[in-house]
Amino acid sequence: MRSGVVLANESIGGGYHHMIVNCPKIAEEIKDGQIVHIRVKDGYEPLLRRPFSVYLYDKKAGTIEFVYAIKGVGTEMMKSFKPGDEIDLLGPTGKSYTLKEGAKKIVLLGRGVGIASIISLGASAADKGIQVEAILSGKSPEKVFGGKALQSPTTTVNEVYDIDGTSDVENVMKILRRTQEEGGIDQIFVCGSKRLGQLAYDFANEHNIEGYVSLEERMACGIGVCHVCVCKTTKGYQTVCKDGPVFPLAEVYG
Amino acid sequence: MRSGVVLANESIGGGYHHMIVNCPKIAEEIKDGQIVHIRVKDGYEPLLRRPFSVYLYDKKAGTIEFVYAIKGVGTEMMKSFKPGDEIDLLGPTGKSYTLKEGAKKIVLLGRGVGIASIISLGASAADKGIQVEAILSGKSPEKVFGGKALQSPTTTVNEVYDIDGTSDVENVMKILRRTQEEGGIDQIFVCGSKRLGQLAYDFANEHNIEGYVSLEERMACGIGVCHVCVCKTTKGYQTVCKDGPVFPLAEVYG
Amino acid sequence: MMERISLKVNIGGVELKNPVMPASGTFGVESADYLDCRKLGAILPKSFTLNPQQGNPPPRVVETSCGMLNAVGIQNKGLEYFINVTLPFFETFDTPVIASVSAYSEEDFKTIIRELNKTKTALIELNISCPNLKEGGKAFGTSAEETYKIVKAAKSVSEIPLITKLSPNVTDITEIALAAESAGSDAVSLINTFLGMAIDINTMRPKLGNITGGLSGPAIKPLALRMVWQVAQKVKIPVIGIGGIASGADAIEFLLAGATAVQIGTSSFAEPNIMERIISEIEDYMREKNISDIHEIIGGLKIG
Amino acid sequence: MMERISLKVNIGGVELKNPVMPASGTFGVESADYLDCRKLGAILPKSFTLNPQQGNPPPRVVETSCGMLNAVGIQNKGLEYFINVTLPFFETFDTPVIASVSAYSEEDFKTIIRELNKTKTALIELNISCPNLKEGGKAFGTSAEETYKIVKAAKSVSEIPLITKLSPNVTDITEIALAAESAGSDAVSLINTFLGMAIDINTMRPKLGNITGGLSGPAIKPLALRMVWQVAQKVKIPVIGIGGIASGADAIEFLLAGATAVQIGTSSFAEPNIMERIISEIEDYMREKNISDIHEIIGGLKIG
Ligand SMILES: Cc1cc2nc3c(=O)[nH]c(=O)nc-3n(C[C@H](O)[C@H](O)[C@H](O)COP(=O)(O)OP(=O)(O)OC[C@H]3O[C@@H](n4cnc5c(N)ncnc54)[C@H](O)[C@@H]3O)c2cc1C
Ligand SMILES: Cc1cc2nc3c(=O)[nH]c(=O)nc-3n(C[C@H](O)[C@H](O)[C@H](O)COP(=O)(O)OP(=O)(O)OC[C@H]3O[C@@H](n4cnc5c(N)ncnc54)[C@H](O)[C@@H]3O)c2cc1C
Ligand SMILES: Cc1cc2nc3c(=O)[nH]c(=O)nc-3n(C[C@H](O)[C@H](O)[C@H](O)COP(=O)(O)O)c2cc1C
Ligand SMILES: Cc1cc2nc3c(=O)[nH]c(=O)nc-3n(C[C@H](O)[C@H](O)[C@H](O)COP(=O)(O)O)c2cc1C
Ligand code: FES
Ligand code: FES
Repeated sequence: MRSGVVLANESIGGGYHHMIVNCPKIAEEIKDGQIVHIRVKDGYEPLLRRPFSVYLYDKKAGTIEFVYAIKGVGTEMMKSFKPGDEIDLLGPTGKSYTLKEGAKKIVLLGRGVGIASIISLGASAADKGIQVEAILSGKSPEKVFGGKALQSPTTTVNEVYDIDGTSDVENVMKILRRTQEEGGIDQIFVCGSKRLGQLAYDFANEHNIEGYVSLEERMACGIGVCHVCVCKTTKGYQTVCKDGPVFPLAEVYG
Repeated sequence: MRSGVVLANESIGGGYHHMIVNCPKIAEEIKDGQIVHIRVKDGYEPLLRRPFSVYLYDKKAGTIEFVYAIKGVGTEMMKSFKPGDEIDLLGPTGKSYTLKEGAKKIVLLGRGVGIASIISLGASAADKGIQVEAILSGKSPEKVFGGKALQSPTTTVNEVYDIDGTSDVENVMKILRRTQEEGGIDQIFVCGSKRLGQLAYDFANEHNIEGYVSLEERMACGIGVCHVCVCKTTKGYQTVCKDGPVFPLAEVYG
Repeated sequence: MMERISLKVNIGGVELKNPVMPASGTFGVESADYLDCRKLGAILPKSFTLNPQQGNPPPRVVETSCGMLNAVGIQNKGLEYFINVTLPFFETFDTPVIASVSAYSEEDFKTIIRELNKTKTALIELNISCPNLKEGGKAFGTSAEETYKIVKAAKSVSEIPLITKLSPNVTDITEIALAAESAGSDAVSLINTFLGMAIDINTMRPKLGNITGGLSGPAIKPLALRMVWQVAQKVKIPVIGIGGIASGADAIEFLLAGATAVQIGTSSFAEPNIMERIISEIEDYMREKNISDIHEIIGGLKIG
Repeated sequence: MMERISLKVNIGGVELKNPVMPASGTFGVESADYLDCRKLGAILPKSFTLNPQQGNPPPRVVETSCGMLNAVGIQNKGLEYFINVTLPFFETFDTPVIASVSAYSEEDFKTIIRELNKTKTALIELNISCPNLKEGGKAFGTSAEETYKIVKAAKSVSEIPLITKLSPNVTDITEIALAAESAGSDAVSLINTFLGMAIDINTMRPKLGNITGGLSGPAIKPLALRMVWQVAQKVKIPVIGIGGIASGADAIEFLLAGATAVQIGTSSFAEPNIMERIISEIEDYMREKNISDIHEIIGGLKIG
């Protein structure tokens, strides 16, 4: 467990909060796509930690950032974290996204709060000069975030919404096709929607692209010992907290 | 249940907090020595309300006051009540202290946080021109409070402490004897110490004085239905929340 | 939009306007000051015995994580007081009254029931499951044979439909429920409290005067729900679900698991009018889900 | 002021430096990154079966009031993996390793034990009490006869002292404990999880893939403590207390009730190094109470 100090914790609309935490140890170790388990309160109500993707991090500043959706008792309590509060963090845990040696162009597909999982990867890719095509999907514009954090000369951000139909499978497929045609996609990373995962898998399969998906499951230990957080894969039940959250698309949809 | 609004909630030293709550309905109904059950938090941790004596009340202002000692989880949480907070109160419940028709002089005996139970009675008695001899006992001066609230031309306050030995049975007995000699005591009221209760009973018995004691027991319902808060009396097990907290001394020590 | 919704249920031929009622030992005449007894499905005052009894030595309560232990030991004023004071008081409300009966022998059960036969008691709940009595209650409720015998005896004299209240402190609660059913019980209610304990590490003594006590409250809800589900699958008589219910959502879980009605105990301590809230939360749920009759919820758990 | 305090206890001839160890299923090789395995009384990795098994379909966990339900169903990589990977990993610490063994038949238990005989396993815990398996575990642990038979069979081949892990889902746990003792078990550990359930009222489906699951955590502590106290009065072999322990104070309650050691499960999830804290809290208590040997605490409950 690591102690972190809240630097900021504010609503960013759409039912999301953005929290910045100072925690040099986690910032030092964190890799794109890994998760951190927050203890929202001492005592037994709630009993378990809550897992969150690290949305962004700054290794020099020693900070990590989260975007979280208010869902229930735990995230309700997180809302009341104030700058200066000390919080109890466990992590980072789990497998990260890995950029392929020599990758030139990647696609990021995120939906809803799942977007939080892929933003730091986009930033890392851009840092390395890799072209990033990001498709950020949500019910409506308020439900999409992270576009700004991705801003870079080599990155294109497509925001697609349910309310105007742009988040439809056909439209997302169109963006993927265009991206592929404009020069081959080396890797696809997806998080936040089964439908998008399936779509990414089908597309990646068709074009022989390496693809990864980040999954969610309810957790208890967060470190791989209890086996409650499993998802079904071609290799059998694997733990999301340790074997995942990032899995090859083919293991999940294959 | 009644909703109250916290007006003040501050440490007064000695591990005690003093809280003022606006709750006109309770203020209207409350009688000296009755109790109010505070729900310290929604949810199940802790599960049960916490019972407290009403230390003072102001029927015109619609306020009630508590003095509480920090004991455990519930009172720890109460510390964080802030002015403006709405709190959930149940009560008043239980039997009150009753001043005898035509009483001229009464004695109040309180120890530690039990002092909270007898102060409003002292104030009521003084209002009626009854002479009050108050003996407030505690480990040390910080552990004694309420003297100021009792100030009146017809009231004498004796603070007695363990650290200087003044709280000894002999000394308290000396004060009682002196008071009795200076003109008969009509009633004795005691709260906060078994030893003092026994002493008051013995003295009251010897001089044929009417005497009452306020007891404490852990509670659940607070309204007399569950029978968990019983104390042994000459009439069998009686509930402290409804049949008490105030009992004739003879029922408890007889 | 929707037709009027119905929360009516029937237990042993007695129609209840809704499925929400108090659990024995947590409700009494004083409760009427804090909620509207007319709104309840039934009224169920504390268990009484043939003769008044003093109960166990204090302390009788310990708060535990999301629960509490009690060891009251059925302190009560006896049958006569129930008939002369409690019953007349509650009969003024337009709500069926259920008498919770505790006894130490078949004979005592029969004597009490014969007296109740002369009253307007709507239903009788046989408390054969109190963990806080050394004899009697416990022995009956933890053995299928004893349960069968006692219910059979009670049924043989009762003109009032019987509910048998089951103990959770058993290996297979469905066995006990089936025994009660085949002995003629008109319904079963479950569960009574789980036997538990707490120790004061400073004094090195039990925290309860009775050493052990019964655990109740939200802590035990998952266990109670499982038992209700198991029993509802096995018996044909109505099941009344009890254990840790503290919201409309909790009550609905029990109904989905197969309970025809629910009892609310411990959570009334923190919130004396919680049953009114639970009833309206059930109504809200039905409206939201477009369910007009509560029977669409009862046993509605989908599996597979 | 005080001489050095001793927390040493002995289970089946194996000396533990203190009475604190993990509960099966909540501790693994990954745990070693979060606490110092050298500080523990014993190391107890997850139960394994003869052959690898996949466990139950997800969801496998539901949080409940002060507790959680799990329905993992002993997903594990089997005996061979335990012997080749888990055991060698944990043998690097200077702490006895306890193998938690699950099986579906006497024969499987025997086969596993024969293989363990060849290793440096310090103790074997027979998990005959997992509520998340349809066959096997559950059946054994809820019947005194089955318990006797399986323990007897295990004992007949074991060169390693045996701990029998008991199920709380029984009418009288002392009966089962006595059966294990008379079949030759060197110790008993209790309790495994309580069978429970939770329902999602929106989907009207069980929240667990396996429908029911085992309840653990602080919610069940009073029940576990009561069972440990009951069993400790009846058996002569050491009792290991398990259930909801989340602090030194909780652990001390179990020791006072008669447990020689304790296991910590669910509370390690929120606080992976909680066992180190518990050990030091026990030490603090002993110092404060001027107790130099933990045996002065064990069974030290004062009654009357
Ligand atoms: C690997 C991983 C990464 C995650 N990253 C993020 C993130 O970056 N931002 C974010 O906002 N959330 C993220 N989540 C989800 C987050 O953990 C949950 O929303 C949070 O735990 C809910 O806690 P709560 O106490 O508010 O809700 P609860 O009161 O526990 O639950 C509220 C409702 O949400 C459902 N629910 C909660 N969590 C899950 C879950 N994991 N799977 C399915 N149903 C669930 C519950 O069943 C319930 O209906 C992630 C989850 C995982 C497993
Ligand atoms: C009629 C009555 C009037 C009271 N008036 C006052 C008052 O005016 N001011 C005040 O400060 N307190 C008063 N109390 C006591 C007060 O209710 C408790 O101190 C409070 O409930 C403790 O809550 P907690 O959650 O902080 O402690 P917990 O965490 O519940 O307990 C902390 C420790 O204190 C012990 N303890 C707590 N309450 C009691 C009790 N009632 N009897 C015996 N042991 C107990 C516990 O066993 C434990 O060891 C009164 C109690 C009663 C019954
Ligand atoms: C203080 C208290 C007293 C109880 N007394 C009785 C009783 O007299 N008869 C009975 O059948 N059950 C009694 N019970 C058990 C409850 O009726 C109920 O079965 C149990 O508490 C579980 O429900 P809950 O979790 O909603 O409280 C009592 C429970 C409590 C907490
Ligand atoms: C996720 C989980 C998995 C478990 N797996 C096992 C197991 O494989 N074998 C076993 O004997 N007990 C298992 N248990 C039960 C625990 O070892 C322990 O007996 C129980 O959880 C009660 O203790 P606790 O409240 O401290 O968790 C498991 C418990 C949990 C929560
Ligand atoms: S949460 Fe325990 S293994 Fe993933
Ligand atoms: S607390 Fe329930 S009767 Fe007093």
